[in-house]
Amino acid sequence: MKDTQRVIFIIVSLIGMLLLWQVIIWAADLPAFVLPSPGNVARRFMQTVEDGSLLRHLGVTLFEVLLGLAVGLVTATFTGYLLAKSRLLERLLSPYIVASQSVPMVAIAPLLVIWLGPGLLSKVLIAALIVFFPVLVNTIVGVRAVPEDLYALMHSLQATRWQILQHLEIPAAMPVFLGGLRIGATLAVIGAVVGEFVGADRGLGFLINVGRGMYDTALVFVAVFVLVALALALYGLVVGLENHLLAWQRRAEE
Amino acid sequence: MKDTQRVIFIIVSLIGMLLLWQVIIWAADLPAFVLPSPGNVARRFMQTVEDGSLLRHLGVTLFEVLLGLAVGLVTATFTGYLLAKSRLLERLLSPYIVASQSVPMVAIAPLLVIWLGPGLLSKVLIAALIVFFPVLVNTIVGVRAVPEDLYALMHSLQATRWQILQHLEIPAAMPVFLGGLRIGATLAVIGAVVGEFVGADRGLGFLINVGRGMYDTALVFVAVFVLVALALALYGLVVGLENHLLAWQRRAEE
Amino acid sequence: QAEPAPAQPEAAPQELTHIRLPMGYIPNVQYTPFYVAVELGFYEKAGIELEFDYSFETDGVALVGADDLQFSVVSGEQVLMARNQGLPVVYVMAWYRDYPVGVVAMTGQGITQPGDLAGKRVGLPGPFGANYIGLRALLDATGLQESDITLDSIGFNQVEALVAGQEDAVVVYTTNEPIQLQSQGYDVDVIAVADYAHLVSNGLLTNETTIANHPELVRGMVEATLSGIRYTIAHPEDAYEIAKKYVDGLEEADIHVQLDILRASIALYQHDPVGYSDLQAWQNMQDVLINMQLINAPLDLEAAFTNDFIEN
Amino acid sequence: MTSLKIEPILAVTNLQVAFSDGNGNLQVLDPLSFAVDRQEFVCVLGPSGCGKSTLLRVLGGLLSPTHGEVLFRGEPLRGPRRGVGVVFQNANLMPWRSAFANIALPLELQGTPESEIAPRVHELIELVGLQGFADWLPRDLSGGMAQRVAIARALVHDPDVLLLDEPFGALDALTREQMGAELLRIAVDARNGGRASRKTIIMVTHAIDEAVFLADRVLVLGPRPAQIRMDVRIDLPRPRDGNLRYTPQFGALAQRLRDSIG
Amino acid sequence: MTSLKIEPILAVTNLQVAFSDGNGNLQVLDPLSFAVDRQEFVCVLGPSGCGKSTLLRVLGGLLSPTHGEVLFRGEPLRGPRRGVGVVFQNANLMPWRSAFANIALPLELQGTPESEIAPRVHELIELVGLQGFADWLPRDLSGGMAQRVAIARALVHDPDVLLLDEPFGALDALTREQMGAELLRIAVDARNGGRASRKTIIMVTHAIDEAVFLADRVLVLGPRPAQIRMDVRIDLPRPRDGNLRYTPQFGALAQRLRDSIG
Ligand SMILES: Nc1ncnc2c1ncn2[C@@H]1O[C@H](COP(=O)(O)OP(=O)(O)OP(=O)(O)O)[C@@H](O)[C@H]1O
Ligand SMILES: Nc1ncnc2c1ncn2[C@@H]1O[C@H](COP(=O)(O)OP(=O)(O)OP(=O)(O)O)[C@@H](O)[C@H]1O
Ligand SMILES: [Mg+2]
Ligand SMILES: [Mg+2]
Repeated sequence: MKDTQRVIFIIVSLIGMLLLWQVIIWAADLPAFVLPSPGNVARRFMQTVEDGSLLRHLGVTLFEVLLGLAVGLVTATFTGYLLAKSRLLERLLSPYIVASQSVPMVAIAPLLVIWLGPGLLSKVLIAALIVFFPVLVNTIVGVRAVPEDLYALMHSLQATRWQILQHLEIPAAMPVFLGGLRIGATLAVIGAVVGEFVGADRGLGFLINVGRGMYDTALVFVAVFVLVALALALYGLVVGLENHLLAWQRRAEE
Repeated sequence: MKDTQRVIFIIVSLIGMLLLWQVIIWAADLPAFVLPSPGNVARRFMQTVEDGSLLRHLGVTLFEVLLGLAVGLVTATFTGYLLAKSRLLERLLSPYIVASQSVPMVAIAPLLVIWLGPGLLSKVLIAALIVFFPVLVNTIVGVRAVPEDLYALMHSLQATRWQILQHLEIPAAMPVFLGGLRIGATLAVIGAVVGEFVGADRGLGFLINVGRGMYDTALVFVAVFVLVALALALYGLVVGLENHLLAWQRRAEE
Repeated sequence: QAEPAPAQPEAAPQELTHIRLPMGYIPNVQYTPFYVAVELGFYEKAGIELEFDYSFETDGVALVGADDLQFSVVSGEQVLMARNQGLPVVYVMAWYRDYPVGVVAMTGQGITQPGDLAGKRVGLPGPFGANYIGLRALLDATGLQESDITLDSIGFNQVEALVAGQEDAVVVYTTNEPIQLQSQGYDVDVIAVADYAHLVSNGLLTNETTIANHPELVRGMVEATLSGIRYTIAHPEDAYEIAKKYVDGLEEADIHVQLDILRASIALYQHDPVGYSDLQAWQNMQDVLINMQLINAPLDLEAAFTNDFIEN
Repeated sequence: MTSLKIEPILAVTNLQVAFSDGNGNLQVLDPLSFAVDRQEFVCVLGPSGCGKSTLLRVLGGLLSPTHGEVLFRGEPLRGPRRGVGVVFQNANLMPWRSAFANIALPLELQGTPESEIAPRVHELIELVGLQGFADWLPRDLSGGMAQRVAIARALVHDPDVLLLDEPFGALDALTREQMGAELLRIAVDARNGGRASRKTIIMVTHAIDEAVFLADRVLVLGPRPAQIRMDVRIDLPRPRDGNLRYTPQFGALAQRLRDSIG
Repeated sequence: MTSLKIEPILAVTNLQVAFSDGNGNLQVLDPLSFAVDRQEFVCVLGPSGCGKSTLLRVLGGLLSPTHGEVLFRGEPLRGPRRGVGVVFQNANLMPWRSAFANIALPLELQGTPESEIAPRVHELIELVGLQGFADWLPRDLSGGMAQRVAIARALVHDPDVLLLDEPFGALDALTREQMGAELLRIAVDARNGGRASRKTIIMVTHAIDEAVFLADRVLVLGPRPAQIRMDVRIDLPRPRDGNLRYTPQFGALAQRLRDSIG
């Protein structure tokens, strides 16, 4: 019943938003290049689907996002675990990590372009960089919250480091870690698109640039909607993972 | 002793990096506008300090960052708390929140500028938007992790909602929440700078643009270093807050 | 030099019209004519209080099209692409005569004319915007196809990529990057688009509503701006001094380079008559855009621009 | 004791609790009916997992029954009520609060002025024998010390009704006896010229001796789904002291209870 | 019992533990020396907070002493050792694992094949009387049930040495006796034709009766900083059964211990 409720709510709210959108256009008499109508956007969507361009650009962006997410996730989890286990290491390295996070992309884009070339790699790297930090921080927080008593238990059972990781730290840190992943998955999309803005000739970010350059606002909307759908799909995957992995934690809240 | 060690490490590693930097310049014979020498950057730094321009731009950015952080923090904490308390609400609203996070800034920046003008507000909003999500997610995760038994205790003492919030939920969610704040504080800097890139005539992001426009790479470096220092200072504040607020949690790991 | 002292407010309490002007880029020495016109009170005299808007991602054109703003500084192709999408914008004053885009390569690479680009790696920010259109016009003028060269989308990092040897040639603004490169001791060859194609270039944009309802405002705006241009042409050094107040970092910048940039820009201005744009340049631009499929059908070019506000 | 009987403070009628969790439905409390008089000291005995903690949570208004009704002071119970102190089966301390601050919590919540809190809390710290540990965090306390903090916390705001879930479970025999005696002193023997009002106490315990020594009445629950197997009045004279344990009367009662459980 | 004495499995010499925490330094174990023979069943009694859990953690290799030495099988103890089962004072279950999976943990860690795990775990679930609760999560178990899961977990991999910290603290009298009997059966009476090898057991308890009933020897610790106040051999015959509790010998031993504590 809750699920039905939810589906109904989403459908109703979507219809409501479409209506509102259309009403705004009628009321304010906005030209299509400022705010295209839902119909406009739908038509443009069909066009780009039919000529295959949407799928092509989506494919490129999706690939960048997934690769960037994977790279960022793996490095962040690994680093985060190390820093969680050693406060000294954390204190020594975190200034550099924070520094690396606060250097704006625009400032390092030339270096990226020179080192990695104009292709896929730079986008993947930007996405990975942007994913890195939230996952790192939440890995640290999650691992730090593992109860001491359970470590004692594992030690008393002569668990190896690897077994402690597998049977204690991973499940115990999972809730907070997955929170980081939620943030990371959403940011990965932004990261890839930012990379495409910086310089690309394909991908949804590029499509937005093209649409903007040609005052084809409907195309911009199509690209943005597809991006949002992509981010939602990724987020949904993470939530699905949570529902699966954190079932033990869930009863209480419902 | 650990602290001395740390200071030594940082000094040594800084000196090492400066040396490496200089050696790269000598070895690769790079022109100053690709990679200026440490001396170059230091001179440029002194110049901008003396003519007061650095301080002025830093002030602008700092103001945007702090305001954006404050706005993002407050709204995210508030929303996060609501969503944490109601899974239904979370399910209904999270698609929209994720959607709002995955629309690239470049696509909505014109709208922001139209609505808010080219001034301070748009940067503050962008910073707030970028801070919002990690703080939101970690607030949710943190509040969800409050032990049920302690709720029972508070109920048995007839604690009001407000007292439960104050005496139970806030302290219990604090570790994870502060993790979100760590991420948020760093991102706020990026957010304000992105806002300044999109359109501004002051601030450190603008200074980077100016430097790039005039191939004054030393100026770019100065601005980037100051940005990094700003981010580090904010991060340091959060870590200080953690050390203060989470002292009860800390013994175990040291 | 007898500068007119910063205009004494003659009809002092006159209500000024506030104009927010999207410039399309950050404060830069290239905007000197505008700074001059403000500083010497030309706008004020025309009843205008000017606010520079450096939001270069803001799409000044769309704002003007929607009549949220009255004016914007734009590149010529934008006018046609905007009108193609139904934006009622009108180009009322040419600032540049020559399209300021070109291809730069290191001297000795043997890239001195468009035909030499065949088979080379050419870097540009991306397949959109003025850089791309300039490059395509250049290729069109020599009969090369896009597939004859390797295009790399490298963002606004052309100079770095060229110096690092990653690209054989890069597409740039001829008034800026070549001068910067030369000042750093690099010998470069420049292939200017303007030498091969006569295209409408940067100028001042307004919309049909403003022309219809406030022609005097348009005229004042154009006149004041033209005065700034004329002054800049006549007194580059003095104009440069004025610009320093508006451009951060200009004070410390290598004065020769920045002044050279200003001089190079002035060389591309529409001199005679100042502010005038001719139909042929528009026609050529349209041909390029149609060729690139950025426009699907010919437009009513007469509606896209007017020289009516240029004083004689 | 019966001489003081006024009205039942808690009346449970046909109480049933079932958890629809794990695999299917688990009936924990079978229809259960009993009443607790004002100022009565009731001990609850029963096998592990039979539903004692569940019963206490229902009586504390922390869990609504699946069926049946609980009247508290004559009114249906809809949630936690003022003037009830609870000791949970685990110490349930806030890890970020020191022993002192944990004990002070109920006073803080009811808005007692700072100046009154400190002396009162120190009084209780002394009562539970934790002098010198006021500033310690729960993680640095031993199991029994944590439990004593929890007991102090339940007593600090001087509630009329105490719901105690194995409050002495982690204590050694001696400390246990001392704490029991303290409980009697502050809660029961008050009528003999101590504090203003005597308390109503419902306490889950596993120690039969303890139940006999402390209670006015012992309820013995059977295995899950729990029903009342036995409801025994402990008619031993008060005040009770340690020697009582070696009287034949005491032994007989304890034996009777032991048999009813076995 | 003495007939089986071979060599001490654990030898503690001058053991001292101090915590430098809270406010200043807390001396918990004063120089403490004793030895535990192989296959001995030693119960430890002592007041709350005296250092019993600390001692057990040291013996388990989970805490290094501030001073002194612990020899395990003749070698200095440097960390946890194979073949030692621990029951902590709190149940210490993993909240994301079902009762079954919690019990199976030690077997999983030592790489026992899946096919052998299930029957063994079910055997222990039965032993601790939790049939039907295999798939339940810890949060849905009662206090006593959680503790029984912890006991099952400590026994499942059949360790030679058991370190038990109040393993029956949350259990009712009856279950407690049953569990004690089971412990004796699988651990001590094994020599009488049961499982292969008898276990060495060190168990902290608060119940004097239980200590006398189960142990070969009882160590009584004094208040913090703990020293050995008494070291009593329990020379009651084995196998022991319930009736033993009512013998004068038993009563005398219990009384002696009670006096030494008081
Ligand atoms: N990690 C620690 N840091 C500081 N002090 C500690 C720590 N662990 C235990 N203590 C202190 O050491 C003393 C003994 O603790 P321990 O847990 O060994 O007592 P115990 O004999 O098991 O008591 P109980 O019967 O109450 O469980 C206590 O005063 C306790 O506060
Ligand atoms: N929240 C819950 N969800 C599902 N089942 C529960 C829940 N709480 C308790 N139970 C079940 O209810 C039964 C009774 O639990 P309860 O805690 O009341 O027992 P108890 O009598 O206090 O036992 P013990 O002496 O072991 O503490 C147990 O089988 C337990 O598994
Ligand atoms: Mg219970
Ligand atoms: Mg203990």
